[in-house]
Amino acid sequence: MKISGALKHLIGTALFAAGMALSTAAMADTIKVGVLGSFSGPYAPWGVQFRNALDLYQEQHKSKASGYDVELIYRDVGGNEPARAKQLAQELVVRDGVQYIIGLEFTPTILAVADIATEAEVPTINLNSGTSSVTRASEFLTRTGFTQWQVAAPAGEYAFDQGKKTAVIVSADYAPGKDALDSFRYGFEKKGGKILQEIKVPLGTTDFSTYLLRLQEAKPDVALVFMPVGPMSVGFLKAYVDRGLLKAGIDVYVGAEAQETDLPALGDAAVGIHSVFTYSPYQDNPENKAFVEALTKKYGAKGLPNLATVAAYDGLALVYHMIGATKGQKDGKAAMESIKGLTIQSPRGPITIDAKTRDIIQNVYLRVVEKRGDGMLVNKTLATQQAVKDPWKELNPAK
Amino acid sequence: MPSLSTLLSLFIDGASYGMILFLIASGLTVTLGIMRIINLAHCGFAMIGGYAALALTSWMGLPLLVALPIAILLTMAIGFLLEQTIYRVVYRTHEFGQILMTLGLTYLMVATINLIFGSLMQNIPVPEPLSGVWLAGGLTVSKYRIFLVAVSAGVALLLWTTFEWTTFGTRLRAAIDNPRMARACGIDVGRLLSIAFAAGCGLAALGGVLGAQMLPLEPFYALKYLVLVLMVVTVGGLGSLKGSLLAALALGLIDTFGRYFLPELGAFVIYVTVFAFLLIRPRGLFQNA
Amino acid sequence: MRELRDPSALPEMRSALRTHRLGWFEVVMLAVFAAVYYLLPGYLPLATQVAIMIIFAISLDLALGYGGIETLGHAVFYGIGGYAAGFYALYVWQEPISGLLVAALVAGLFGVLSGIVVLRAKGLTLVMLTLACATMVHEFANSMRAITGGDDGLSGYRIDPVLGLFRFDLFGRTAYVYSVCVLIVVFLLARIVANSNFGLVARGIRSNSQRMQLLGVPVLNRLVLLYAVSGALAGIAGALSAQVTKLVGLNTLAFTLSGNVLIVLILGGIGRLYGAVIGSIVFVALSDRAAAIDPFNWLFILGGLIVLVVWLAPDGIVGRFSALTWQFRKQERKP
Amino acid sequence: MSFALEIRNLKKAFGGLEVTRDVSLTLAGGARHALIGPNGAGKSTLVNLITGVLKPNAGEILLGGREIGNLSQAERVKRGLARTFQVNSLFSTMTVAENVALAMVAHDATDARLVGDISKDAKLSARIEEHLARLNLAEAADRLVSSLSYGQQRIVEVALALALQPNVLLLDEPAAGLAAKDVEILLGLLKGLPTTVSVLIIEHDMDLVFRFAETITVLVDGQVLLTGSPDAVRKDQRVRDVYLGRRHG
Repeated sequence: MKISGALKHLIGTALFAAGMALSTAAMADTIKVGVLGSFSGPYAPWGVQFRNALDLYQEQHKSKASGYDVELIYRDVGGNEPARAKQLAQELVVRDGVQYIIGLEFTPTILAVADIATEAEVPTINLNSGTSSVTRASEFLTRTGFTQWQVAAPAGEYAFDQGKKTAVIVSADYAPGKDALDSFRYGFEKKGGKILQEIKVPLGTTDFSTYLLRLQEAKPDVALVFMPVGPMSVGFLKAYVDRGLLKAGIDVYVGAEAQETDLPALGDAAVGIHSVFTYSPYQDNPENKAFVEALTKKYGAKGLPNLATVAAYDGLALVYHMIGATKGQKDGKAAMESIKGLTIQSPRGPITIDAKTRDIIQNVYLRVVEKRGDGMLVNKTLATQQAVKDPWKELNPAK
Repeated sequence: MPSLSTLLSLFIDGASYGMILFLIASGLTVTLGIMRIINLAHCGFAMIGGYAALALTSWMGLPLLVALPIAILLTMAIGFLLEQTIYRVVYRTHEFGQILMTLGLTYLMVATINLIFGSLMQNIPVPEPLSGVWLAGGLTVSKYRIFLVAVSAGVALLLWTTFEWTTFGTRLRAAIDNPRMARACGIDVGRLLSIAFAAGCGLAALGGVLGAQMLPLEPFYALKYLVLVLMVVTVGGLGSLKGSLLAALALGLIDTFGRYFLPELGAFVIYVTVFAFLLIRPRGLFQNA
Repeated sequence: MRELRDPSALPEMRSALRTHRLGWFEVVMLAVFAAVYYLLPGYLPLATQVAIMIIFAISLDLALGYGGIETLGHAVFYGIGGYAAGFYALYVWQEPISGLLVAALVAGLFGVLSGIVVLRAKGLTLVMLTLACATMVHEFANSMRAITGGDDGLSGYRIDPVLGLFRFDLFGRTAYVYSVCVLIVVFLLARIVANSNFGLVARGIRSNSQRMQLLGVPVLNRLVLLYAVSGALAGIAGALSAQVTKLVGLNTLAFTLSGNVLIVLILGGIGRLYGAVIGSIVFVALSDRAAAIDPFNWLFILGGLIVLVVWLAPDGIVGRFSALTWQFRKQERKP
Repeated sequence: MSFALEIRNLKKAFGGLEVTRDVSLTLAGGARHALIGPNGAGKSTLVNLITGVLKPNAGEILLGGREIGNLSQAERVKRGLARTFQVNSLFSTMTVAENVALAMVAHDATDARLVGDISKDAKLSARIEEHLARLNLAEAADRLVSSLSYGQQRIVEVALALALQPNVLLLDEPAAGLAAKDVEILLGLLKGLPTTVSVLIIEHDMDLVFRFAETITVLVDGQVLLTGSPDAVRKDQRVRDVYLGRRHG
C-alpha cells in the first residue's frame, strides 16, 4: 500500500493501467449506458417502470444508435441510498466503462452521482428527481422528468382561476417538498390567493390523521398537496378521501400523485381530485398511442406507463441522439452540447432541453380524475399551458 | 388553544393507534417475560397476519370479518411451527445470538412476503359499514377508529380475565415471575410458553390486520414498526400486560398529540419521551422480576 | 527485592494473558489490501466500503466484545461522526485528517455523555436504551432539516486533497488508500487499547462486573471510558464515509446500520478484532454481489446465513476456527 | 501501637433481631486469627460488617488504626482489606493469569491506562509468575478458570485476594466443599503466606482452624465467647458445650 520510490510507483501505475485495460478493453465497439435505479425495496415500482421503457426502446431500435451497439447495464440502488448510488456510479464508470448514466429517483442520489458525472465527463440524465436546483450540480446533468416548480406553480395559478381564494399547502418534508411549498405559494399568491397554513409531513409518515385534522380546521377552499409518489402519496390521498374532506368541499390539487398507475389503489373516491401534470397515458396524440400500445403489448396490463416510464423512454432517446452526435466517441462535452436546445416528440407532447439551463421545457396540463364509461379512472384534461420552463430557474438565475 | 372537538378527535386517533400497538406488543411481552428473549421477529407475525387477510380478501374474495379469524389461526399455526423448531435453537444460544437469529428470521419473513406479494404497499379494504366518518357537531370521527378501539378494548379485557382468573393465567404469571420456581412446582413451562407464543402470534396478527389502515402492509413492515413495539414492551415492563397496555396507549397518544402540536418535530417527541422515561424507570412501568 | 526473571520466561505469560499479537493474519490482510489496489481497480469503491465497515465493526468489538456493552444503537456514533465531519468540512476546514479527528472527538464526547446515562442499565434495558438513544438522535437529525438536510442528507461540502497531495479521484484510488491507511491506524489503536491494562479490565468487567467493582475498580466510570473510545472510533468510520461519499444521509444513523454492524461482528466473531475484519469482508462483499444479482431475494440469503451461523457457529467464523485450534492445543498439552 | 484490624463494640440489628451484639476483636500485624462458632452465631454478618457489605448500627472498625466503618467495599479494598468469597466469585471466562493480573492492576490503580501492552510489561509478568508459583498455580496460568477443578478455583480465590497485597486478608470459609486432599494443599499454602499479611479466617473445618490459627475467637449468639490460643479454646468447657449442642447460659 505504501508506495515509496519512483520505481515502485511506476510499476504500480503500469499494473493499475493493465487492470483497467482488462476490465474495459473487452468490448470497445459497444457503447455502454449505466442505469441506476431502485429495482428492490419500497421504491421498486420506479425501477420497474424505468426498465419497461428502456427495454422497449432498445427492442424498438434493435439496440443500435446510429449504427453503434448500445448496451444497458442495470445497477440497483435500492432506495434513497446516496452512498450506494455513488459507489455504483463510480463502478459503472471505472469498471464497466459506461459513457452515459441514466436513472435515479431521489435528489440525494442524484447529487451523490453529480460529482462523478463532472469528473468523468459522463452525461447523466435525471429521470425523476423534481428538485429544480439539481441540474446545477454538474454541467453533465440534464433531466427528462419534470421539476416540482414546473407543475406546482401552474397548479397554484389554476386553483385560483377555479375560484379558490384560500389554500393550505401540505408537503412532505424534504428537498422537493420545499420546492413544492415555495412553488405552490408562488403560483397561488401571484394570482392573489391567500395561503392559510403550510403543513410539513415528515418523510415516511403513514398515519396522516393529525395532519388532516389540522387541514380540516384551517377550513381552506383548496388543499395543495405534494407527497413523494409511492406509499405516502397513495396513503395521503386515501386518508384524505376517507376522512370526507373532498366531500366536505375542500378540493385537492396535486401533481404526480394522481397518476393513472396509482388511481386503482384509491378507488372511486378519487373522482374529483385535481392535478397539474405533464403526462397521462390517455393523452391523445399519436406518439402516446403507439407508446402505450407497445408497452401493453409487451407487458400486459401491468405495462400501463406513468411519467417515470416516459422519462426513461425520452432519456434513452437523448442518449441515442448524443451517441449519434459524437459518432460513438467518448466526448461528454460534445454530447451535452448536442442536446442543448434539442426538441423531441415525446408521448407527453413536445419536449425541449433548455439550451441555457439543461433543464426540460414541456407542456403542463390541468386535469381532474373521472370515471370513464368502462369503469376506468382517468385524468381528463381541462386546460394546457404550452412549453413551460422551470420557473425556479427564471426566478433564481445562475450567477 | 384548540377546541374540545379537536382534542377529542386527537384522543380517539391516538387511542386507536395505541391499541393497535398494544395488540402487537402483548404477545411479545409475555414471551419476553418468560424466556428473556428479545424476539425481533415478533412484528413479522403481525405482518404475516395482515398479508394472510389480504390474500383471503382480495384473492379469494372473502369478507374481512370472515378472513380475520382464518388469518389469525394461520399466523398462530406458523408461529407454533417456528416455535417448535427454530426457536428451540434460539432459546439455547447466547443473548446476542438470539437477537441475531430473530433478526435473520425477520429477514426471511420480509423476503418471503416480497416474493409472494411484491414490494408495493398493499391495502386491505375496510368493509362498507365501517368506512367513512361520523360527523357530530364540529367533531369528525372515523367509524373504523371507533371500531378499532372497541375491538381492542374487548381483547384487552379478555386477556386480563384470562390472566387473572384462569388456571392457565395463574400458571403463566408464575412462569413470568420466576420460571425456575414454576418449573419446580411442576408447571410445564415449555408447553406454557409454546401456547403463549402461539397466542401472542395470533394477537399480533389481529393487530396487523386491523391496524393495516395505520401501519400499512409492505414487506418491510416487520422491521419498520419493530422499534416502536419494542419500546412499548420495555416501557410497560417485561412480562406485564397491564404495563404494555398503558405504555401503548401513552405512546399512541403522545405521538398523536406531538404530531399535531409540534408537527416539525415529527416522531422525535416520542423517542425523547421513551428515553427520558427509561432513564427514570429503567425497568418500565411494571416489572415482575 | 527479587531480581526480574530472564525474559525467556515471559512468552508463556504472554499467551496466558491472551493479548492480541500481530502475526500472519495482519500480513495476509495487508497483502490482500495491496492486491485489491493493483488487481481489482474496478472494485476500489466497494473495497473502500469494506474498509470503513471494518473500522466500524472494530469499534463495536471494543464495546461489545471487550466490555460486554450490549448495544443495538451503535450507528449513533457512526452518524454523529459523519455529520461532524460534514459540518466541519462545510463551515471550518476542508482538510480531511483534522476532519477525522474532530469527528472522533465529537463522537467520543457523545459517548461520554450518553454513556453516563445509558450504561447504568444492564441486559435488556441497556439494549433498549441504546436503541432508543440512537432512534432519538435519528429523529432529531430528521426534524432538524434546516441544519442537517433531513432526508436529503448533508451535502455540498468539498474535501481537500489528503496531506495536500492526493486529490480524491474518480477511480476512488485516493479514497481507498486513505481509508485503508485510516483502517490500519484504527486497528493498531484498537489493538493498543485491547492489550492495555484497560483492555484487560474491560474484559474483566464483561466477565464479572460485580467482582471488578469489589476489586476497587469504578466499573461505570471505566465502561463510560470504553464507550467513549469505541464511539470515537465509530465516529472515525462515519467521518471517513462522509468524506469519501461527500454526503451524509440519515441512513448513517438508522437502526438497519446498527443491526448490520452487529451482524458483521457476530458473523466474524466478537472479542478478537479479527472477527470485525473477516465479518465485514464477508458481509459487504456478499451483500454487494448478491444484491447485484438478485436484489430482493438477497434477503433470503442474508437471513438464512445469519440463522445458520448462529446455529452452527455461535462464536462466529473466527470463533469457530479458534475454538478448534484451542481444543487442539489443549489436547496437545494434556498427556 | 495500632492493630492491623481492630473492631470495637460492633453492633448490628435487623429490625428487632440483634445479630451482632457488642463484638470486639483485634488482629495484630501478621496475625493468624480464626473466627469460629456454631451456625447462626453471626459469623457471616461480622464478615459483611468488616468488608462493608453491611453498615453497623454502632461501633467502630479500624484498619491500621484508621476508621473504615463508613467506606464502601471497594474503598476498603483500596485501604488494604482483601477477602475471599464463600461462593467462587472469579472471572471464570478468563485465564488464571488474567485473574491475578486484574487484581494487580486494580491494586496498582493502573486500570485506566490505555496504552502499554500488558503482556510486554515484564515487571507485571514477573509478578504474576512469582505470585502463581507461590500458590502452586504456575502450571495453570493459561487455563480458563471455568476449566479448573473446584479445589483449584478456591485457591485462585485466595490468589486473587492476595494479589491485592492486603494488610488484612479475610478468608471466608476457604475450605468449604473441598476434598481432604485439597484441604491439605490449601493449608500448606496458607501456612506459607508472608508475615506482612494478617489473616482472619472464618471456617467450619476445625482441623484446619486448629492447625493454622494462632489465636481463635469463638462467637456465639452474636457475642464473643472467648478469645485465646488454640489450646485454651480446645480446653474450654463452654466451647465444648456450645459445640455439643448444650445451649450456653
